[in-house]
Amino acid sequence: MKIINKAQAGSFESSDILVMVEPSDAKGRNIEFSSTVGIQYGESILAEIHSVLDEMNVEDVQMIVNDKGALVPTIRARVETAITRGRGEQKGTLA
Amino acid sequence: MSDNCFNFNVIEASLNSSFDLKQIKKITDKYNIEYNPKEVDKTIILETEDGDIVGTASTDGNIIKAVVVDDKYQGSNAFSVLISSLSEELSQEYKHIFIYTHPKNKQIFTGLGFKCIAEAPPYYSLYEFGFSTIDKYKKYLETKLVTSAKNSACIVMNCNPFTLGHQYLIEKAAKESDAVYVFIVETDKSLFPFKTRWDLVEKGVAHLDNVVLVKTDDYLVSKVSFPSYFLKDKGASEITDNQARLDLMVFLNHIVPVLNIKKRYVGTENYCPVTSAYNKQMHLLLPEHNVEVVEVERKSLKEDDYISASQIREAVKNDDWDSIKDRVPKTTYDFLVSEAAKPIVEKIKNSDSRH
Amino acid sequence: MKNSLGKEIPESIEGLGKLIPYTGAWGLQDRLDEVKLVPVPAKARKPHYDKTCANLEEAIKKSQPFNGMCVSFHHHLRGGDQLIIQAMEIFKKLGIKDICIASSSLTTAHDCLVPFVLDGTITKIFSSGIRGELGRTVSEGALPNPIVIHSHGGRARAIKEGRIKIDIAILAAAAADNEGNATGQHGPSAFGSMGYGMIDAQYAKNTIIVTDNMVEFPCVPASVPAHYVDFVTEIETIGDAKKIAGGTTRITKAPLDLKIAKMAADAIIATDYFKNGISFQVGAGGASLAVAKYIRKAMIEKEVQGSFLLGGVTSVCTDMLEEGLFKSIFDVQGFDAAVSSSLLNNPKHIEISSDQYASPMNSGAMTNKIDVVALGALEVDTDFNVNVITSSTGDIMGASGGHSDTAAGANLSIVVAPSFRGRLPIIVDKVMTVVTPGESVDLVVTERGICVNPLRKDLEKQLKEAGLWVRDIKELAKEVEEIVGKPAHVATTDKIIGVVEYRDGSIIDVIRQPKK
Amino acid sequence: MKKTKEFKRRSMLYIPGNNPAMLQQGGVYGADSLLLDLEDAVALNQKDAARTLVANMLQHNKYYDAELSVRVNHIDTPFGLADLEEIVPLQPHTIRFPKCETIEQLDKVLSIVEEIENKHNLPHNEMGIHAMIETALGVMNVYDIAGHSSRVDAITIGGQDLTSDMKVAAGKDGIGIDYARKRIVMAAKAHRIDVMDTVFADVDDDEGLRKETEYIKKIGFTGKAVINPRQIDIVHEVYIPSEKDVAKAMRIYQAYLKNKAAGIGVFAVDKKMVDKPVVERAMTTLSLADIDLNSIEY
Repeated sequence: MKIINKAQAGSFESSDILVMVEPSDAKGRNIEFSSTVGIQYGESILAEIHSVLDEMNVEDVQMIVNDKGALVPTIRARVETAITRGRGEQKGTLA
Repeated sequence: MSDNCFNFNVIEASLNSSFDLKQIKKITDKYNIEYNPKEVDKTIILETEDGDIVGTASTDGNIIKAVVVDDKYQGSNAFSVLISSLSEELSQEYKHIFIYTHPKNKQIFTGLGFKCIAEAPPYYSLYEFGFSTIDKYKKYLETKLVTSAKNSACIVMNCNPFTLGHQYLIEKAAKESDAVYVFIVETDKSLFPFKTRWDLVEKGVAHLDNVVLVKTDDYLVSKVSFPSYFLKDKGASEITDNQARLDLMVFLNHIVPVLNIKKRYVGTENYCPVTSAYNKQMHLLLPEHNVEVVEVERKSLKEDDYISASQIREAVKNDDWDSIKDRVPKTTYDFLVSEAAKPIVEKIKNSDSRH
Repeated sequence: MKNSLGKEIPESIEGLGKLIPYTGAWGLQDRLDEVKLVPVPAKARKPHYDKTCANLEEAIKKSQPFNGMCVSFHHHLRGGDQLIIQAMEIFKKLGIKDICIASSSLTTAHDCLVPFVLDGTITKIFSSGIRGELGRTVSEGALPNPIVIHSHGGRARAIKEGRIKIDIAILAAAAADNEGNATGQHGPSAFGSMGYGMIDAQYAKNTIIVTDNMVEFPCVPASVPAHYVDFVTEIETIGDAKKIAGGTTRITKAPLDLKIAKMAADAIIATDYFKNGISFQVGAGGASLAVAKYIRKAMIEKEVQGSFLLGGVTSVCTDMLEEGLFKSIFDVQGFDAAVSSSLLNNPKHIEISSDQYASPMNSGAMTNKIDVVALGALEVDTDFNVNVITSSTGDIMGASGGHSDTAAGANLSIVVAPSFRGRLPIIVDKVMTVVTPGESVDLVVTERGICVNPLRKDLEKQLKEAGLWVRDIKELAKEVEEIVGKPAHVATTDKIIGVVEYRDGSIIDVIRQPKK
Repeated sequence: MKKTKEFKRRSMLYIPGNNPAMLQQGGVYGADSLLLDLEDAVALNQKDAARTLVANMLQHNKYYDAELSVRVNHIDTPFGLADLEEIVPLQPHTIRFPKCETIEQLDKVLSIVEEIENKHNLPHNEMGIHAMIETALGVMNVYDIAGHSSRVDAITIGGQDLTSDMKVAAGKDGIGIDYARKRIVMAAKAHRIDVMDTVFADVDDDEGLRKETEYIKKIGFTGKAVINPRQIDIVHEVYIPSEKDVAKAMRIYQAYLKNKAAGIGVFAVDKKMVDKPVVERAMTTLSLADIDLNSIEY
């Protein structure tokens, strides 16, 4: 289940989190992270992202995360959507 | 849900519809933003649920430009909706996205998470977001760095195709410097594709051991940093000057420090008004930042017969192969007459492009 | 030593001297009654003495500036102020260093002071608030002395008590005459009440009135009267009129702010204070201002007529005065152009000084007479302590203003705030910096319920009877944490970058430099 | 969790399904129902993102006492099935089915829903289905639709789609949809289910909203959908019964409790015979006045 497409989920809007993934042969999870609440929540956001990636069995990923103070359900949803789109597995949507 | 968080509708404008264009022009004109439907791939219009026009933005390749939001909606989520909506599509295709905008919007775009890579007040500033950012490009440059070199020079060339004139300039620079970085313009808007141009230069400088070829990515004389260069039939204007300054600021901010460049070589431009305007700005800007500009008279065969790549393309068009032979290195000539060059030669013959 | 909130306060700080620890909202009342006031400077001038100066530089030179002096300003020009920078450039040109700036507040217009802090021209600041780049610079420890944050009433006290000793007051006026009668009420840069500058004019060794609108003698009203003024000068502009005070103030349309405001108004209406003769203060924006919208509606419906409105005044207040809902306005600071013209034209709209507004050390501060006040907050903790000065990253980024003054004086002080903002919790276990002590806060109204200070069982009963959503603040804090998660603790160094002075002069908290 | 039938439905707040800021705050405004929208408020290329976001919000966000309703896309679109597969297992109080035109469509939705419920070992009687009537055909079939299944406990008129289906202007006067409104109300009343009115689009026109709400209350709507939280209070104010009505309802309800305790079925209040519909009406009035029926003593 590799990332085969460049994909984005979420937006630059406040309370949202923008997640981008791209195909790469590099190993491991490479997450470029920025957040408006990075000082207070940086670690917990990253932990949340990793937990979604674990659940989705993502081992290798190139990811950019740009957080604007999203709450946990939003973080989880956006990561899931980005990965699903990156794998080309999204259902019920028009690309 | 703040005062400033609206549920806007994003509408893709039909660039053939005079109604849509009128809507777009109304707001771009109001805020003095250049907008030309011929120079965009796509334009979106942002509306409120009642159909009030909030703003617009366009894409041109991986560039987002002509971004306007009505003053009434400044401070709202309008900018982030516009940019999110465009970036989503662009990010599926490109490794990085640029925003080309007025410097007064700096806080807005840096607030969104874009990085400002250069500013050329009063009109232009350039922002970037994505996987392959300028920081990655700088890492690439580091791999090209000749650490022992103290007196390093650079030349930026399109080489469409590589001529004796190019070779002459590189040789001169190589003689006068410890290392010469030759940047080959990577934007693929020329008749000779980037890969071919690169190969021809590589072959043509094989005899020089202190010359390093470098890719420009989107950062030097690119469609992003210097769009004027790639427009058909456009004379030099104030816009060109400003764009040139932006391009040169990217060079000064990000490239010069990594490669420790002291000089930039450039051939005298006799033909192209855009290139000569660029050179003029170079003379104005670079010395201020401790980079010497070395302008070298072009190599000529006889008086007033300077070698230029456009001449070569013209000659290809006219099947004037003798003239070509006198003006390009053997490596280039051999390529032009090879089987591999056929499609390019064909393209040149059918083209009226400046490039 | 620890103050009564358990905050560790140093015995003394170099440049500030001995510190008095906070002992309670009215803990120092007895001291204040006995404290020795500094005399108003003697200024004996001969008849027909000419106060006018060709320019600001001349006025400053005549005021005999010296290294280490204290210069005061008022902040009525808010984000449009262009006077402070002009004055600082002159000081710099004259080579004056080590200046103490005592401004009633500092705004984003004062980012331009950063270079003067960095080069040692400014080494000390007294202010009610600080924002933007200047706030960041101070938070990074650029000042050799901690900034002293005071309330508006506390500043009036500090000047009278001599804690702030003003050598030169440089006061912007929207109109002035050649004798120095000055006002903010009319002129192209009109800003309304000059309440924060009045006491400076009186107590400064040298008072300079600076205007961009010299009018024929006498300038009326004389908000600052000529007999306190030493020099008068006209300059091209005191500020950017657009940013000083524009048009009328619009009540927010943000659903969340309106929701909170409505809940706060419902709470006010449910108490015994909502009756004829009510006096009232709201903020200048956000949920706090929006409370007025619902109170106005209820006053009309229930035919309640109030006594007075107080404070920072917006057109929302002047409208209510015009409608007869209140009998008068006492105005220390105006926020829009409509307020200036009301102040000028309506005799029931009365200009007051910060001393009369909020000082803990006189016999008739208006804040002591107020029934209900609605205030904002950056953070509120489960002890009802309020922070309005430090951001969630520990930077100094706000203003104390009249917060603690009105909270202490009002019969019903209400803090309105969302329970979290951009993921950052506002209802927290412990605020980073206490500006207003919990004992003077009665209600905290958020979109997720109303919390009543346990000291006010009477209020709790009234609100519950009215069917309002009353809940325990600890339970709310817990719920907020469940929603946003527990933020990482912002670590600080030992270096004290700011001192928060309670209105009575005691130290309620200190601000330590955040670790970056 | 409350069952869907226990909610009063004066106001139903629309929340765009791909907007985190609005979704996370939706519960605090006091709307009786919340409609998390996967349909018209979501761009076609964001259907997957909205679905995932709404699913996460349903599981983790705090919506207090509000009825949670998810508007899925029509099953004839490429999105409808995926929506149901994601949302039905989470069992919001109700699923809102848009552009319902025939009982055949309703059957199709019901069978898909129940199949998903079977797969997840979920009962078939917890989650309600609300049908939206948004086309001329739907309006003509509304009586059948409203009575077709016990799971349908409310129907809604969708004004914007209906006017476009009818090719009439969507004027503020509502003339174009007036017949539809009344027909839909009558169908709902005939089957004793709730019926919700469409949104009022101009969020800055408080008076217009108030007038329209007063009108639709008079013709029998249970409540009204709103697109901005600021509209909620106005709708509620219109639906708050007068003190006189509350007092009368209280007398009836107290008499009912007293007689019930004494085992008496039919009795009189104010010299008028009280039967079951009268008691139910009194209960509705009291609950609209925010009075807790359990707290009433006789």
